[in-house]
Amino acid sequence: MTETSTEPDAPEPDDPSLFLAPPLAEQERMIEAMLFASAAPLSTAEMEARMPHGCDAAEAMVLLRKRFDGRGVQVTRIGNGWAFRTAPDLGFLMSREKVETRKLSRAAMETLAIIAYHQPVTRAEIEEIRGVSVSRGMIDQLIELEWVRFGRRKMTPGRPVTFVVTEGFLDHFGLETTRDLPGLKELREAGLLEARAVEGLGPLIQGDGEDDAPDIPADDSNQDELFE
Amino acid sequence: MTETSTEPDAPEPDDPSLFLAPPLAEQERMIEAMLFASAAPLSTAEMEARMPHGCDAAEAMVLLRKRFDGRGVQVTRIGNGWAFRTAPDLGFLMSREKVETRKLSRAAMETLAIIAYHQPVTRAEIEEIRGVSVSRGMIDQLIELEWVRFGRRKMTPGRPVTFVVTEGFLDHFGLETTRDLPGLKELREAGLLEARAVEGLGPLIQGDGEDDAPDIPADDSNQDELFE
Amino acid sequence: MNDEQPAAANANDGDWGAIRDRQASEALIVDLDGFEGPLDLLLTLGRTQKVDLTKISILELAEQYLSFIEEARKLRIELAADYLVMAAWLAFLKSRLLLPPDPSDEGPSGEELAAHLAFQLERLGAMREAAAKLFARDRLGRDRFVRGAPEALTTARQIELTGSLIELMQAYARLRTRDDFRPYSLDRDNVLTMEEALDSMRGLIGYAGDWTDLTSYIPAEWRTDPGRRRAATAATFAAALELVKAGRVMLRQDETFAPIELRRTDD
Repeated sequence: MTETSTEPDAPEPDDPSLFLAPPLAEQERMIEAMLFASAAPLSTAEMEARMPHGCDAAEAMVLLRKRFDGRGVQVTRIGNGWAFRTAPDLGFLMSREKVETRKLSRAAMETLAIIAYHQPVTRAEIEEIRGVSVSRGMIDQLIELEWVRFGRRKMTPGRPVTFVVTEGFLDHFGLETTRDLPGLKELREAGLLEARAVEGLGPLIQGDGEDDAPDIPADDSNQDELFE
Repeated sequence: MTETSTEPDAPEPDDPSLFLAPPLAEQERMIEAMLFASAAPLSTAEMEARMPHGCDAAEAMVLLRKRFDGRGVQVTRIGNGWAFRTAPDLGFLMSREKVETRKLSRAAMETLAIIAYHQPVTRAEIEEIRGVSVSRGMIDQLIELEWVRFGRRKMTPGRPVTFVVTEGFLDHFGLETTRDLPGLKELREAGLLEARAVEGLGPLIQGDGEDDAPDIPADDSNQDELFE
Repeated sequence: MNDEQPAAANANDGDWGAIRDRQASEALIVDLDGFEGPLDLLLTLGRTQKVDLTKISILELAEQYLSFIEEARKLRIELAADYLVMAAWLAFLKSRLLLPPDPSDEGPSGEELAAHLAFQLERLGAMREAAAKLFARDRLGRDRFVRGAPEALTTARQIELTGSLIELMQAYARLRTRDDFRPYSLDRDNVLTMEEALDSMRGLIGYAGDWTDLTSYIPAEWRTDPGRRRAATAATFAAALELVKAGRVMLRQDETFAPIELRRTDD
């Protein structure tokens, strides 16, 4: 903590800003260290909470991103957070670190895409789009992968639960936000993301009558973080 | 992997060095990514084995170390290998402090009260008043809280140490001096003595026998004793 | 809609193309289990029209679907109910599209129904494509990697103890008033146990042919001190009851508070 005594407006002795924040270059080192140490993304607020008083993590982040531009590891934005991830072109070096994941079925991949592009989406809506009933197990699988979670209940009769994608989903697929989903703009312009389920326009898809988790924990207050 | 075709000495077609190694800057990116993603430190030989033919990990390491010199993370030699580690001066960012407040346990409060009312007082005297043995650990904790300190030794056989309360104690409890502590009569007038019966302890049954267990080990450093 | 038929699609394929189409449809039938429901089947059939999904002929598609179902029936392939529901609906749609609209008929027109089905197919196709694009991205753990040795964030828990003056005074008050009701504690030295009393009595009862005062069985060293005497009396009485229970002695008492007398049983 460096105290700059040449500050034009000398603060009151008991003013906390008397202890000026460290120089920006130092703040950049700090966020660099924190992001390197963490496997999970950190938000600027989380970083600031650990930094000395008066730091501006977002400003330091601008410097850090520039510094790692084109490097072997990159500063990646993931939803509200930031994380270092290796550059995608160097994946071939990391054969030993490769995570062997069970291959998702085509149906599960499709369901995931529907949730990502239509979120928040109810199970009935997923079934409407896919034209078949969606097994509870498939959504469970996506939840287990931490790519999907419960969103807010819909304010429609029966107050059905909805599904949304998670920060882990963005991280896995290398997306900054859900706005960066491939082809999102085109799909929207083509009207393909509008809910257009009109009664009587098609054969009804019968759900299997299973109830989707009737009790969601009440605190989904921060679910908006991923979507604006 | 860029092939430099302007190499002056064109090698023989079957020469393995025909496939020239990537530029050093690229090799530096590679070792940066590998060190980042690896769970354990990597030796230059291990890295070279993963890199395209002709790479020189040791040489790239010189560049990488220079690049991270003074940064928030550093390339550190660990045994035979190399790994990224947080710069030592930023270790404070890797720990979070959580302050919890807990109430002093009844036993500790009683001991403290005896010291306050009877100081300077020996441990034997405290035990006599409390009617149970007082663990050394409990007094140590009160000393650590800086509410109690050693007083003068008593001029009695064995010259036992005494305990007295500190300025910090007076501060915490909002007292000018220990003489401000109310006497027994005033306590009764303040209704503090009747409060016991209301608490349901009953006038005749003493305590709940829990924290007044007759044999507390003499050197009980278990600090749980201090709070409830 | 029929005018958007890709008439030229198979033009230069000739017979060969026809054979290939037939093979394709046979393959579809065999692979029925691979379909994710009727919409998926429709989408696959629609692709054989070799046009953009936005230009698909729903009428032709309905016919394709219905003939597919027909073939499947011929091959005695069991079809799930939703495939049959779709078939019935498409047959209805087909009639709506072919017959002149009935002015008295309520509800959506054939064209509206067809447009919605086309929309559903396009949307499903788009989602399928989106899924493929998504999974083709640089994925974590395959192309991009996290820090292999993350450094744990340590949490230093600092416990701050507090107490108020009232609590301090209450604690002291509690202590200073404790003496009045110090808990009763057993004083082992001054207690004669029942076992001890029993032992000493067993040796004596052989001589108790006549009624004797129970107190005479109290050991001499327990008689002088009132406290000790009280304890020994109780123990001796309890021991006597044990002997009665065992059938060794009899007890009697003439009146309340009168001396208790003991006598050996005659066997």
